[in-house]
Amino acid sequence: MNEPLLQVKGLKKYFPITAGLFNKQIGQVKAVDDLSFSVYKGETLGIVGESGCGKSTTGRMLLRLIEPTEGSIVFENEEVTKLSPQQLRKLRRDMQMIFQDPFASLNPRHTVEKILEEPLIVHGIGSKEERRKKVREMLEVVGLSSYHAKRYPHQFSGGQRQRIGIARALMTKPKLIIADEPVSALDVSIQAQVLNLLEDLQKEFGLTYIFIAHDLGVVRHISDRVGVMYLGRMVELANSEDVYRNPKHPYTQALLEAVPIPDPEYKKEKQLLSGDLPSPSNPPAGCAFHTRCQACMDICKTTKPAWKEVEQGHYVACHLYT
Amino acid sequence: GCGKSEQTGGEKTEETNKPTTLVYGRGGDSVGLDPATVTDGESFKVTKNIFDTLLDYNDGDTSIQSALAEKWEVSPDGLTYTFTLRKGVKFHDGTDFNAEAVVFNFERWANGNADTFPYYGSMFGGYKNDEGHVIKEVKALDEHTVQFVLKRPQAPFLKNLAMVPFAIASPEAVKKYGDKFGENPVGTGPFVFKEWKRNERIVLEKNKEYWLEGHPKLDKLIFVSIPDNSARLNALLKGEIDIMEDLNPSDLAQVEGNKDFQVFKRPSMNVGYVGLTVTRGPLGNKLVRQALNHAVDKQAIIDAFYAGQAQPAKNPLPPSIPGYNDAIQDYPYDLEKAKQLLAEAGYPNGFEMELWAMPVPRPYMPDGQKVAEALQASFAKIGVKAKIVTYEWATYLDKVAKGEADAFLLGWTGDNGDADNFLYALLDKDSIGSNNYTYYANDELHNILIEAQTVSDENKRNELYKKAQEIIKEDAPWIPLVHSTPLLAGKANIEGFNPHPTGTDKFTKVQFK
Amino acid sequence: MFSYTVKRLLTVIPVLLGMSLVVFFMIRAIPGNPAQVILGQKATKEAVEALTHKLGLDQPWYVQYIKYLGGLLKGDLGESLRTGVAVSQEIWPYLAATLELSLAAMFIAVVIGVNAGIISAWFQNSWFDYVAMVLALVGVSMPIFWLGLMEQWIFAINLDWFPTSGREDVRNPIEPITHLYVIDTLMQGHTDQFVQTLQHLVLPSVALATIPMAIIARMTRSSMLEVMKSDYIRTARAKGLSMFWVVYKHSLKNAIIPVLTVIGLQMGLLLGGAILTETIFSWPGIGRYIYEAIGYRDYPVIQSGILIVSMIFIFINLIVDLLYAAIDPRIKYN
Amino acid sequence: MAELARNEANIVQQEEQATSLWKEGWIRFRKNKMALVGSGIVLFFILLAVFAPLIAPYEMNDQQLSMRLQAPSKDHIFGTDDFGRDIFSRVVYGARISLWVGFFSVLGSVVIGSLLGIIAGYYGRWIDAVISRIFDIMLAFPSILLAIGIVAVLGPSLKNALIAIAIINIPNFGRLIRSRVLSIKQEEYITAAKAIGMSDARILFHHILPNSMAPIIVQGTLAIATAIIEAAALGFLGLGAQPPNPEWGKMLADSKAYLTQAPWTMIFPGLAIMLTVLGFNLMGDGLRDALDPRMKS
Amino acid sequence: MGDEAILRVKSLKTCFFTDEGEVPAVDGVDFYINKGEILGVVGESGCGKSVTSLSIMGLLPKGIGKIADGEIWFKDENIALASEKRMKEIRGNEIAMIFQEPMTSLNPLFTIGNQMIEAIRIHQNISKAEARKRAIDMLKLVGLPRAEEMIDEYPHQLSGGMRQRVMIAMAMVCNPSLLIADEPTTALDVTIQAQILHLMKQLNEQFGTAIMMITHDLGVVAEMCHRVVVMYAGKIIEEGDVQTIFRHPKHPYTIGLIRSVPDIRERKERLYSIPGSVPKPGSIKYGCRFAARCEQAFERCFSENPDLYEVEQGHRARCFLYAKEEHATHERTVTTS
Ligand SMILES: Nc1ncnc2c1ncn2[C@@H]1O[C@H](COP(=O)(O)OP(=O)(O)OP(=O)(O)O)[C@@H](O)[C@H]1O
Ligand SMILES: Nc1ncnc2c1ncn2[C@@H]1O[C@H](COP(=O)(O)OP(=O)(O)OP(=O)(O)O)[C@@H](O)[C@H]1O
Ligand SMILES: [Mg+2]
Ligand SMILES: [Mg+2]
Repeated sequence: MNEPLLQVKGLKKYFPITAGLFNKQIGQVKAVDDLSFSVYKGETLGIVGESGCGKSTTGRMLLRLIEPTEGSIVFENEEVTKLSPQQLRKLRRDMQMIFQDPFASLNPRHTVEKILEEPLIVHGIGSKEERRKKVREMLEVVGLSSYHAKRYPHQFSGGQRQRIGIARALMTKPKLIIADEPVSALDVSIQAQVLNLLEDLQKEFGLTYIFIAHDLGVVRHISDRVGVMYLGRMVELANSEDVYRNPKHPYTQALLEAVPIPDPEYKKEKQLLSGDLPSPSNPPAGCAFHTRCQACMDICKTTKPAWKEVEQGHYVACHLYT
Repeated sequence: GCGKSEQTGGEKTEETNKPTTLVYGRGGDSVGLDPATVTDGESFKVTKNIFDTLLDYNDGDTSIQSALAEKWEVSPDGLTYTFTLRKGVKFHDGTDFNAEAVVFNFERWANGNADTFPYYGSMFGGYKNDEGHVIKEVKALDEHTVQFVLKRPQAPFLKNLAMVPFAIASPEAVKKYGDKFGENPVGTGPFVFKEWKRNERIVLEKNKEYWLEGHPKLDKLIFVSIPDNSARLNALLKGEIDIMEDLNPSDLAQVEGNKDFQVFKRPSMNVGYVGLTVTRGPLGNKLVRQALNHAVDKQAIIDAFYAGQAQPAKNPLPPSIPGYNDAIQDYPYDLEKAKQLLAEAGYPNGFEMELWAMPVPRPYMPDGQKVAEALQASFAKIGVKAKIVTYEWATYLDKVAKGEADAFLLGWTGDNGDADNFLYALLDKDSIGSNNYTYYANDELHNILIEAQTVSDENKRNELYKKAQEIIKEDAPWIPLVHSTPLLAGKANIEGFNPHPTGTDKFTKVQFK
Repeated sequence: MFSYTVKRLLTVIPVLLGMSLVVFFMIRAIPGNPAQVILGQKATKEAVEALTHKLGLDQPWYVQYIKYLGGLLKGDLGESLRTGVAVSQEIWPYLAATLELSLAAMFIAVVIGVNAGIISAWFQNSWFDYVAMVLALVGVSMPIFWLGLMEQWIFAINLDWFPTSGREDVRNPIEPITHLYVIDTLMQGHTDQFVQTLQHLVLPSVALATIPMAIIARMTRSSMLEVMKSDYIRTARAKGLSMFWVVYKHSLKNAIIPVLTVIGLQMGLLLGGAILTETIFSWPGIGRYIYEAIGYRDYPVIQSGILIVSMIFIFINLIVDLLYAAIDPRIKYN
Repeated sequence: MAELARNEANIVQQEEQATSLWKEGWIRFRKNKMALVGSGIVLFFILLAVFAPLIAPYEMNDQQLSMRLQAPSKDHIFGTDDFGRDIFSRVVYGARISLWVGFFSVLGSVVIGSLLGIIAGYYGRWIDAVISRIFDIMLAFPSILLAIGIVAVLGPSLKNALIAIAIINIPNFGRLIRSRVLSIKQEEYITAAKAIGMSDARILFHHILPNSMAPIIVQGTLAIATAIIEAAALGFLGLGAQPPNPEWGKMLADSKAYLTQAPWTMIFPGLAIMLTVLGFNLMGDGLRDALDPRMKS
Repeated sequence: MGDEAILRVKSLKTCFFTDEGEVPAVDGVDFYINKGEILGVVGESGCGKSVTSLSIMGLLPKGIGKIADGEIWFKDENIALASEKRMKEIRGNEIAMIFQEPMTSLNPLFTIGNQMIEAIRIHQNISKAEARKRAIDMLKLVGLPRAEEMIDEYPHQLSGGMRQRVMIAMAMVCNPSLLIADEPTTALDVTIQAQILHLMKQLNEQFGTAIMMITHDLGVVAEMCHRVVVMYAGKIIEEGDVQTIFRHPKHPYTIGLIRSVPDIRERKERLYSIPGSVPKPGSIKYGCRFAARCEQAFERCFSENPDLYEVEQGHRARCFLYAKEEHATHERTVTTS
């Protein structure tokens, strides 16, 4: 791997829970709690985890769409958390986002052309003619036709819309794209199309992806490295092969076992996780996973496990590996 | 609890089987029931029946007859009035009516001020220590004789005494209730106060001890408030009430055509007029005002909006009042003449002005807006474009008094049947800011009116007033419109109800057939 | 729940304060001197001045306002300028009259409106639905003062089924206890008067009920349709529940929540907004009381009247909110 | 391979025209029978208003005192009023007044209400608190009393009635827009707009406002209906249009006294109010179904 | 096999009345479920899975959709023609159903107990107390802790997984012979999904309840089901037992579907993807509905409607490649990678 494009250290987001007349804070949701990782140029970093574990929050914090509570985000040697609004807007040329919901993320009253042109207008790129040309080119790039430009989002199918979303993210030729569950709303056959498209684009434009998803198969397919999150923390981060073949954290193991395999002959013994996900507003003390962990030890109940590199490039936060 | 009774026709006594409760429907509630403290007609209508005055008006006009005072004498210089009081009269609380009681009442009023006893001040020239206070002293000569000594003669003194505000209240009750006397009125009148439910009804019951033998005829008199004229008529038609006042002239035919009901006509003692504010624009020009006078077809208006129940006015006071100048010829309805006058005044193409319309119905103006619309159409014919403007009543009076209106509709109902109560109150320059809304000021007129106030010779006075009317006619600060006959409607079987020109009626003799 | 109520009531304070300020200035911006109005057209200047002074109307506005507020804090709503009676004492009969009328109207509106809405939703696109919804639309389009007059014309005058106006038969007056005559007459056991009271209530309350009824019917219908599309209704049906149960148990309880809001809102509107109906039917209610007080420039009555009506309005909304919590276990006010 | 991926999406292609949500809404609206009836009624009254001089058989203010209170006949199909004026002509001209008041008062409320609503919704914090409180205060008033109060201050006239109606409806629009802004702010496409570095102002004017239009139009249409009734109510109380203007509410008030004798003086103006209002309500309902299916409530 | 069938759907056609007219969402569907069997119904979104299940339950939204044609034989009764009264008896009692969204499938305003007891007492004439006991037992059976307390709680107090268990408990409470599960785990996290699937399988084995398992997740099918029907655009395009379908899929769509799923066991170089997207119902008038996306489509596919051809015993595919006459010419073997 080469140098990191993005470095995240100690990133936290606590949402206040407010109530009452004066919006008094009565608690907090620890949506993201102390996250550290790096993303290298040209790679795809997958982030998986069950719903509510803080994946989206993380993605949005990187772009400062949500202000982090704490921590540092360094993008190309620039501290993102300290940028002024002006600088931030410039940053957003280089860092873009693709959203989960292809229905909600496009303004229903704008034509595709307008949607795609807007990033260019906002950043003052090109004349009107040039921008229009670029829009048409980009449409072809994502597998649509230029005659789609005049249509409105609701006239497209989900897969096509997701292509529009991808095209919008690409308009400013960003370096990093954060894709927040870009395929989970799509049907399997369409999902494959979009995944392929993302891979093609990565090759063509040398993009770096942070790919957020809860589908372990998809993440495995697209990622070079994979981070597994649980209740606002990252519990394991390694090469995709390592994570899937040799999961270290008991949660990762359980997660992988829980995934149904589309092969009727593949019978495996499952150790089912018991119980539900605890609430992030009231996470268990110590290791957040200890309530459901079969290898739970006494220390797990009291002490947070450290984030450690247990093998070359394989990070785990678990007391089993100390 | 309440007496249960049959639904319609009111309570009926067993033997005669005729109703003895009369429900009188009117437009609003009373303010208070101490007649000396209030100024509104709705209060007087009730107090008139709870209290008596020393003298009273005769039925149908404003001449004087005896009431609590049986006889009276006036000294030749017109300064001393001696009254012999009726004997054996008791207040409703059982205390005796006597000379002391009369003195007590007059003392009470004279010691008040414009706020507490407004009418006293305005009718008798002020209060105890005021310069203009007419009454020097009120003395009880004996148990049943009272003497009034005046500082100077006052022509309408006796008429004043007959006014409802100067009704004699029970001294004991006044002392007992103090400020609350207005809610617990005690007098000597034909009816005893029973209950008052604000904005709904006031219930009076028969005074069994009433001094007029065999009266009152009714057992119960109920005043109810139904603000809307049509609603009130409906209530009458449905038998919910027995008499209603302020019958819309437009409903006259309907009531007359129904044999179960009769119409009562109140003799006219009012005037409805268009005021022409002489300080405003073209209206400052006498010729313009005369032109407008020529442009109004009074009879047509009367036919349309008074159901014919009014007579066209040519003077500011109604004919029934002594001093009325019948010799005066009204400006004829003559559009050509009007145009000619306008041209003479320098407005050959007319002009624009506002015409203010009263928002509330009054006997002299049952529907100001409609009269205004009719006038508007008339004025348009001589090129005067009138824009109809209206305000909520309090605002209307306020603004009109400030001289903000060009032409405006208004009217006046006499209080005591005296010419002074019309001419001085409405058109003298002293009254600017109060009831002279046109800001008309004529010194000659002023001198005449002031003189008339002090002259006690009836004929001399009348001559003065006739002269005054000529001046007013010529200067034309008004377009006198009508002297209307206020209409009431009631059940056909009502007897003895003779509406009084002052607008307050005594129900002593009223009964069902 | 209690603390929520208290908090909600606290938030009402700035609103009421703001309202008192608005009313205070608005009515003083209306031309016309109360003293003049009280004394009438014929009053002398001196009398007017004297009364103005006595009423304290010649004091600077802030003095008047602060005095008024001070009074309010002590629970003193002031005295009517016109009658001199304490507003707090005078207002109840009017308020009761309006309450009785509004409650009667609301009763009609809710019973008919909710059921019409339910049946319309249940038999969506049936003729009943169609007719009911057209009627409801006509209902919301109805100028009620016109409706009131038409009712009077047809049912009181021509058919003579009901009295034209008022609350009671003046010849057989009701002895007020609570001033809610339905209750009073029942308490006294005067059946004839009770019947009379109801007869008087019919026309005005039907007129008043029209719009809320229409709105409630429409709201119930759309809310029911929404609910009936929901997954849990499908579940209920999949359990084998009959349509009746599904509609009246499962759907209604869910659908009623937005309807409650409307009911609360409409009830509030009826309380202060029935002026026209009250005028037409000579109903001695609070709306007319305040309206007439405007005519008399009876400042304390206007101020306190509006404040009280608004407080009730706010209070009803609070009750509605609390009802939500009673119906919907997901809502916890704490 | 890459080429294949790119063309995959195009394989099933229906040749569709570009249709915006507006156009789709229009198509839905056209299919809605009730809405069409409503629009028909509204159009009918608009035509009446525009061509009043051609349609009305008489001058609306032409007094013929000899022809007072004539029952409907061939000459006067709605009869005459107490000035002998032709009621039909007056009802026709009355459409001008009612539509004028309805439209412009709502326009006023919409402009001011939206402005306040946007400011409150977009900037939030204390500005929102202040504006929302003002709305609360206005809404806590019984609206008819507030209108009466405003007219009492300004003086009764059609213009002032219009102003009063506009004022009392401001909080409704303000709240509507505020809540729309708040909910649109949460939409993912706004996040997307922020993510491409768009400024707040641009987001407001290019995304939030256009997406708030539909409910404004729907609410506006329905508000015209209410405003017409409110204007008639004020007219009925004598606080609106002044004579001789043939405002419908005022016509009702003027002929209230003739209810038993000449009911036609009441029936027709009342029907005119009801029909116009019904028209706007039908149209508003249709627009809601067509433009803003989410807003159904 | 047919003799054991508990449910047999024959050329079911269900239409919706839309702006474009009457649109068939389900168009001639045939399948059966045997006693105690788990039948998987897979297909992409909008292909008519839910509509099929609602048709069986007689729960199509009234006035919006209706069964236009076909028979639904449950045991020995054509319930497509059954009266509403009869259907009420069947629903929840003999055929039970659970839905996709555990979050919204329980009435939020009633307690769990209330809703369960209601379900019991509709079909069984027992007292409230007894019903309550049954409900608690059932909750325990589906592995809910604290069943006694939970029965008095409201749905919002439970997590998604717990609610889905409640749904299952409610469905199973009358011991139905058929359970229709419409995507019962789609809304759940994988770890929870695994628990629920496990539970269902257990119940199936324990009570012999036949399950119609609707899903779009091939993994779930492979793990749970005995037999599979694959739906596409309102039609069944392939049917067979689970081994056969996954090992030897015949229809190009099934093949594509299976190949386009990323596998967690190993990384494929590039995913296979079916071009284009699912057609709107009613938009294709002639020919095979998959033809436009099919790489092997030939002329006939665009003009004629293929039948469900029997490929081998119990394995049928709706593709002209397997039409009996032409079977030889278009022989083709497919392997999943
Ligand atoms: N604006 C917010 N205010 C309060 N809490 C929030 C907010 N946004 C997210 N959360 C909470 O933070 C936690 C993490 O949310 P997040 O959306 O990042 O999860 P996620 O991993 O993306 O889940 P999913 O897979 O459902 O998208 C959740 O518990 C959520 O409830
Ligand atoms: N209420 C309805 N009105 C109109 N069309 C409907 C309705 N419900 C379903 N449809 C149509 O029927 C078709 C099949 O829908 P269905 O819900 O059965 O799909 P599904 O296979 O269950 O998809 P999903 O996986 O998304 O649940 C869809 O194309 C849809 O357009
Ligand atoms: Mg997320
Ligand atoms: Mg489905």
